[in-house]
Amino acid sequence: MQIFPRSLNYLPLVAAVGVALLGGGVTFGIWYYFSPKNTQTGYAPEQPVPYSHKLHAGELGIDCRYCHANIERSQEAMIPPTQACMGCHAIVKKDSPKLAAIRGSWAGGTPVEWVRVHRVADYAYFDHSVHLAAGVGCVSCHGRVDQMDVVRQDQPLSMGWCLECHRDPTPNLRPKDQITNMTWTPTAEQAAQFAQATVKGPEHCSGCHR
Amino acid sequence: MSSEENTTGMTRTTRTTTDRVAWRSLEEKVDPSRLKDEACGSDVVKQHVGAEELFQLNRRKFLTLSGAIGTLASVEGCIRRPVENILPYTDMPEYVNPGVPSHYATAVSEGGEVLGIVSTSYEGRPTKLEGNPEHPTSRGATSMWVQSSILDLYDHERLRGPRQNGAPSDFASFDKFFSEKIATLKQKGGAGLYILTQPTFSPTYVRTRQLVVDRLPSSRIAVYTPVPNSNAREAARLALGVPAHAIYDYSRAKVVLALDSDFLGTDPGSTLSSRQFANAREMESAAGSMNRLYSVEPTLSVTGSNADHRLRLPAQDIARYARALAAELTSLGVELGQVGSSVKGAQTEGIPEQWIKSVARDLYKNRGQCLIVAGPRQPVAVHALTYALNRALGNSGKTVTFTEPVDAQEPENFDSLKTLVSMINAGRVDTLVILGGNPVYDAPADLNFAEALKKVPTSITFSAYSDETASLSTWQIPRAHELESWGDQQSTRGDYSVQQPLIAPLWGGRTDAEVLAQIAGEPNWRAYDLVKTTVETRGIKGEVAWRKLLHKGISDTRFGAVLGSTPLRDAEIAAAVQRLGSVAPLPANTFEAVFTVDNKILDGRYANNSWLQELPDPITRITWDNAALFSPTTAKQLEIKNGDMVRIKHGDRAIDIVAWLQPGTAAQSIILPLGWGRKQAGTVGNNKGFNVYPLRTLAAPHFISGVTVEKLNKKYALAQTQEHDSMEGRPLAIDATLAEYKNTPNFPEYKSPDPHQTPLWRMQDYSTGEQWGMNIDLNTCTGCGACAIACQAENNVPVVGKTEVARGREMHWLRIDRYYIGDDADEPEVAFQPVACVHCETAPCENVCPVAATSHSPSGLNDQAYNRCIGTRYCMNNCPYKVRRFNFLNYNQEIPETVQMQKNPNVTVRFRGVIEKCTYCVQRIEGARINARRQGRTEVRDSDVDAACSQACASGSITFGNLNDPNSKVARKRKSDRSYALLSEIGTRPRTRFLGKIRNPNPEMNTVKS
Amino acid sequence: MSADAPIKEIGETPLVPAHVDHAFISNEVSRVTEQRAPIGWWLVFGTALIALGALGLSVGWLVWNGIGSWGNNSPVAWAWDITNFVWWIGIGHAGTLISAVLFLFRQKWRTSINRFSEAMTIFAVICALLYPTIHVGRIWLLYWCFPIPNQMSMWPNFKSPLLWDVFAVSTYFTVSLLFWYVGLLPDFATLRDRAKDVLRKRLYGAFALGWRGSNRHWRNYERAYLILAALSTPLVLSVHSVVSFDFATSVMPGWHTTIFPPYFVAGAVFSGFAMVSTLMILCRQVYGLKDIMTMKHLEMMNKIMLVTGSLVGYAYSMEFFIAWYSGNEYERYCFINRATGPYWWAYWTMITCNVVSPQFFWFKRFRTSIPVMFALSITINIGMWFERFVIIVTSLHRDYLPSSWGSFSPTIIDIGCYVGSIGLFFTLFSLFLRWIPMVAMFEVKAALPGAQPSHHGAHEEHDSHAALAVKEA
Amino acid sequence: MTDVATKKRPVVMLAEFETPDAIVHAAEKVRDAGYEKWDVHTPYPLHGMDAAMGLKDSRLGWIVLACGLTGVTAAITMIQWMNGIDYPLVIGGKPPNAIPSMVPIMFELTVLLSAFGSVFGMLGLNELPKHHHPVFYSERFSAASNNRFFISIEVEDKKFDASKTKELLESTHPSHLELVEEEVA
Repeated sequence: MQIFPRSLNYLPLVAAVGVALLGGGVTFGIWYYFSPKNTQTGYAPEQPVPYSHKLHAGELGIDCRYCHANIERSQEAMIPPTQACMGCHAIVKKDSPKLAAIRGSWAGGTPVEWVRVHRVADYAYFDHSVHLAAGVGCVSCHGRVDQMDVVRQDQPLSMGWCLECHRDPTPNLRPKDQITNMTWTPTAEQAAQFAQATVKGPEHCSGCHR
Repeated sequence: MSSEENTTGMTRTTRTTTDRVAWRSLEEKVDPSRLKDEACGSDVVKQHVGAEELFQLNRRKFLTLSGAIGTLASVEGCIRRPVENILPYTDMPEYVNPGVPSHYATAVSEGGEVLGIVSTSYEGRPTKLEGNPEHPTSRGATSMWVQSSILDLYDHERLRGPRQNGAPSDFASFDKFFSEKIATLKQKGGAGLYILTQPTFSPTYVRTRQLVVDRLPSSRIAVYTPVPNSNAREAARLALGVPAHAIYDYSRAKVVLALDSDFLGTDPGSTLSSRQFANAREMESAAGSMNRLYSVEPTLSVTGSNADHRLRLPAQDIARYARALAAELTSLGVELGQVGSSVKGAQTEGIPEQWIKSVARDLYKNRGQCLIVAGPRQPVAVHALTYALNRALGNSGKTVTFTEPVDAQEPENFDSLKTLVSMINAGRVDTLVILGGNPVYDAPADLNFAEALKKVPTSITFSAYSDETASLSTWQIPRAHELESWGDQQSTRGDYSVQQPLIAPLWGGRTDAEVLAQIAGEPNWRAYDLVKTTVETRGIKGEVAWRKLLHKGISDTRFGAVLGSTPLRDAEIAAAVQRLGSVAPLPANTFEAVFTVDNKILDGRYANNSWLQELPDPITRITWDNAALFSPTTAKQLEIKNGDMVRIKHGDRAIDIVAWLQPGTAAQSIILPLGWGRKQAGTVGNNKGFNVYPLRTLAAPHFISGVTVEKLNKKYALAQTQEHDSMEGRPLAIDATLAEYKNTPNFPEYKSPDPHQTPLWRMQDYSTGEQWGMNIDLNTCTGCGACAIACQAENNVPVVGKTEVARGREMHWLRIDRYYIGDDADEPEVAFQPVACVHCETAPCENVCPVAATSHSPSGLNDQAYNRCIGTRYCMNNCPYKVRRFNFLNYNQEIPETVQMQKNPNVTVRFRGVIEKCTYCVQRIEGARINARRQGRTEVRDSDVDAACSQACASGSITFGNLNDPNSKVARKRKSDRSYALLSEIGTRPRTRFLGKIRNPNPEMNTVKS
Repeated sequence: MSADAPIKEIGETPLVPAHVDHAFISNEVSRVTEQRAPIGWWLVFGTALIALGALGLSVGWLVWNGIGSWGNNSPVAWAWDITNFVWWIGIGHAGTLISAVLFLFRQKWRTSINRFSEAMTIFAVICALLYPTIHVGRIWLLYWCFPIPNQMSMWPNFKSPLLWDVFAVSTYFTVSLLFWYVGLLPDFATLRDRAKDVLRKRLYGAFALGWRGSNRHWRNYERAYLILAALSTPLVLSVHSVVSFDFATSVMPGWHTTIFPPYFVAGAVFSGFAMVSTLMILCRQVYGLKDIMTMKHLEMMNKIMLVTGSLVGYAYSMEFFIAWYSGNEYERYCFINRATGPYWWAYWTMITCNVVSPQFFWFKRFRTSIPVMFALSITINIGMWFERFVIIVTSLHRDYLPSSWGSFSPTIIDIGCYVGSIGLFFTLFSLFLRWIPMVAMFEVKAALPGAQPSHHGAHEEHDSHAALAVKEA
Repeated sequence: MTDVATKKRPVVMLAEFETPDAIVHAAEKVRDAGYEKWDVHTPYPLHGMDAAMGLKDSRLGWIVLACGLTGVTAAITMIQWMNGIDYPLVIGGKPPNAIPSMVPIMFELTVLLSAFGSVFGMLGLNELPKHHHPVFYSERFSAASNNRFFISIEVEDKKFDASKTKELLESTHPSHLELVEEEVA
């Protein structure tokens, strides 16, 4: 006797197409949504103090190293001490309500609780100073901070992303005196010269994981 | 300090402390209120958070995988990291460079000697101690005790503030009480005030104590430590007429005779002794010469296990041997004067003749370049006799000399304690101030100190812990750790160092000098002022000189006169030797109990130090316990097996302890290591091992004859890290006699042949760049274990506890294999072999890892990426050296807040389920590489890097460096004909190579055995 | 050669009794899935479920607390986990072997046992797969073993035998499953057509994929079956060879042995057949299928066990001899230690069970006695477990450096994981017996006397398999 | 089955036989009569039936071969690229792209894809799954999976002629003969 309707004969076709679509969808979904590119970049938490890099670094043109003073000597970028803020704001905008937290911190000796934006896993030992020494500019990893009112993570900071540059740093190399320059672009001969550069990041495990 | 559990909270509070420290260690005046809650931005507890994060990360992944995957949005949300705060300084102290360690020179008094050290601090958080290369007592090396003292500093179980009658109190109320007390006592000129202190090397301490003596003349001072070096000191007093330290120079001694002395192990100054001994033992080539060590001792000590000839003798017979030897020497024409007559007719029963004749001849042949040294256990007369012999053998000024001690007034150890107790019992003590020490636990049992202490109306104990003694006293006050307080130290050689605090006292705490100054009524009683004054009184004036002293960690000038030329008082020595009389040999089937300082926790002061607890005993390889050591034959007679409980009786005193068969133990001696069975040491130290102090009396604090042994039918499980003692005839720790070496300089290659077969594939090219490698010279390695602890401190190696060790899961990256050679269970030859990852160029472990978690770096390192490891343990199986360790459980789950502060921020703390192993201290290598880049150099200099183990090694047996640098130590050592690769026949091409051990037996003595 | 020649192939007595015809086969086999399950089934199923529960608990505990909940340690980093893995994989070899190799060798008698030996294979492999999965320290990262693109841009290490395992075992599982299902198609059709109620009809119908016994289908079908057989034969050999590489490619004494691949395969066949006959005897008794699974079949199995058992014994003696002959002190010690060291009892259990016990099968009396062969088949499986235990634990516990020698003792979790896997196996197997024809009906029918047309040039194509084989060649 | 409401249309003529010999003879007759859209249904494969029906050899082998080659190529490219080109790591001092260690996986993937080829290829050639088929309208057809043998000639066949075909089949002495009809909406 006939058990199934004729329409069921289309099952194989439907199944094939369905599986293909579903599989593709899931793969893409994971590929996109689970990748640091999606989960990490664009992270821009609210900070206790509405500090604007756009204003300070961009419009006022303060060099990064004025506040992140340690960066050429240490692995830490060093979030500046309240002291650094007060250096100017003891005179400039000394009563601005936006700076209440800063003044409070200075008076009470309590640290400002900044929210961490850029974070690599604790088992990855990133060192700012050595990257600067190699001639990698701030902008390569942090993006146009000078245009950010609120600091936002610009790059995935994933291992794959690190490796790209470690394998071929050339596009990110620049003269040492242009490290903090957000708008620097290589001239033709500079590009050529950096193409010859022998500097190369480690690709072996212990280069970053200890 | 808050005890928030969440990571950020923990981080913050921890940072607070460390930050205050950074401040304190740089600036003198400190105002805690102003510094309150400051913190810096660096990841101070990075590695710990690392572990936490690793864990969370994994758990998150785990959930995402196992649990049904929700909407993408929510998944996204759950992958978003939790908010983490950064707390920068408000007002950043000068010189602090977050993320970059700073180094401070200071000194610690360890046992009977001072060691100059340099600390590594991150934002003022000391994480590691190294020897100060400038300092003659350490020369850059350290001992296991210095290495582990950093853990003691952070011990979260330390006394956290003053306590009155057990109830928490505070410094304010104590100071109030104390000042009033002092005032009342002052009226009586200090009558009724007794101060019980420790032997000291601190001039400031001596100075302040003198103030007390001057201002409260009727007060009394007692000194007690359970295992003092006082016999040597008394002997010097007797021989020279003035108190003095006997100073030995092993590097200039061709022949050394150690009489019950463990100068390479637990004796004072073993760090320096080891280095000197190694210098005289090191063989550049077969052409060179090396020293010879005779050891006469009841128990197999570290020194004995390194001896070329070793004689097992009960401790009480050592004196007999010394006299017999002296007699033999006189007959050889050594001029002993009156002493000579006093040693006549020495009984030689039970002492092999050649041990008298041949040894005497050997010493005689090497007049002026030999050395006889007696151990702290031996009576004054024996020490005096050795002084006389050394003098007569023309060693004075060459291998031996005397120096003036810092504390010339130090009262005799046991006598002063005895007097104190009798005074207490006589009701003459109103106030007892105890500065350190733990007499309730370790005072001679017959003094019954605990009872006495209870009788004292007011007892004030300054102690690091609320231990047996502190808990019985009216007031318990935190005693500052050496690393967190100002102080000064003067080595036996007279090198003067100032101790600067590396961190503010974690829980307040006073130094001994501060207390004494308070008692003396000094207005400026703060340690800093006291030390500054002392320094000035010592002629180091002005800020510049002061800074220089701090910076260098040692004074330019030496203090304390050298008494080399002072004539010995033969009459007194002779009299003493006469008094000693001739001890009759132990009658058959009777035993003597020998109280030895434990090889790890000494007299018990390190009982709460988990690193030392877990470090296997250098000889027995037992962890977390002590045991009564029997000679195997004796044990057989008594039908005692390993792990049997025995009762050891002397008179009406008895202790129960587990028995252990220890090859090399004198037949009639039972070895009882002190310092165990603590009841109030802390969670780590409590109830570990067995307390043998109850058997120890004033009359015989070092050894007693006439003890009886009774086997109880109870068992006790001991945890060993090495259960098999024989090399099974395999070429592992390869050794040869000097003669054999001279015949076949490359003897190791014969025993452990290298196939030199080229593999089927094209080998990696390691001919350029830095290529790291290591040599371990088995000839100078004493097996002390400092390297193992140094490694633990540097690399955040977890402690797993006794049960896990018993299951074979210890985590030590660097272990020291100890093998017994020879078939006589009572007369073993010993070979030590430190083994860590040997970084094979063709590493078997790498091939088998399915996820490539372990692979090779261009500079020849066998990298292990913990965060890539999934834990198949395949590499562990396939490692012929078994140096890979697996986190079977989460051994880092509960790291106390303060202990986190010790962790090295440059090393990940490993989560459960991952493999870890020696990395050649890759964090140091990479640090040096980064540093070089900063300075615009492309290559790392050999001198830039040293591994933790080789840096700590006192005997310089471990050399580490760049093999491609022809001038590097490591490259030069590599050229030695003794160099061989362990298990080379497998073709692993290890980067760590060993140098064969040489034994130097006296050709006259037919056997190395007794 | 006459049409019933195939039956004469083995022995003088026919493989199946005369009264057996097509309908009989259909009824006999199908009724098992149609009638209510006998009490014996419920007993097995119930116990199996309990054991399965134990597995759940043990694995849960293990994953939560870490590998430390097992007795593993240094130096014995692998113990029961991998022992069980290899044991199950070994057992999982008989199925494919019977269906593929015996098929190619045209062993007619395989027809009545291949179906459920294949089932056994699949379930055994499932149990085996359990262990590599749970034995890793961080199970949630296991997917790193597969070449999946990721943000780390890290790839697996294809040099690792463990990774070869991942591919070999999963391939083996997939292929066995396909093979099995292909074989099931016509029988599902039979069940479909016999089914009374609609649900059964639709269910079996769905699985039968509309099979209608069309000869145009049979043509491709038989070709597919032949190719699968031809593929599975090298595959089945490769799988256990690769498993043996886990050991053979290492540097450990007692592991680094060139004899391993063939010796492992022989062992696998050995244990596989033992397990098959254990199960066969059970089903036979429980369902009274004596006419389909005849004594003849059992005897054949026993003969194979005798052969493979002796092969294994030969391998044991050879590796011992070579260890001595090589003069390599580590290798030599390892083997002496196996026989005389702390784990001597494991070694001698292995020898007794694997080498001595099969020798009984020299005698027809034992070969044909149900109790004896049942006892022996179980003994052999115990022995094969010990073989793996000996290879893994006793090799590891004393390797190169005496300083790191140790010992191993299992924990309750170890035991739970082992017993539990047996529960898993029998749960799956009893479900199979209940719902799926345990004998390949169409194959048996094809092999019955008079099943094939008599006149048609049988001399060159005396059966379809031969025909196909000829075409292949 | 026969319902007044629904219209019916003949789809296939079904002849039933009891013995293998009978159906082989019958099949030969039908073959010689030159029918194309016809088939034989048996509970198990009958030897010589391919010849009897005049069927050509199966093309499955080629499909499998293609899949197998894909497998081996995929394996070697994948491993070479991942370990040798994209992220070469020094493992055990060996060249990252060493071939020998790749052989096992090359083999496994070959077998895997071949197996897929043979199974899905077979289903494809047989146009399975096809759960609905005219022959299933016949009540007796269920015996085809048990112990009966059928010949089915489809009405679509251009040589099909109700009476002639009936004659032809009857001449083969079937045990039963029926014209299967299907409902049409």
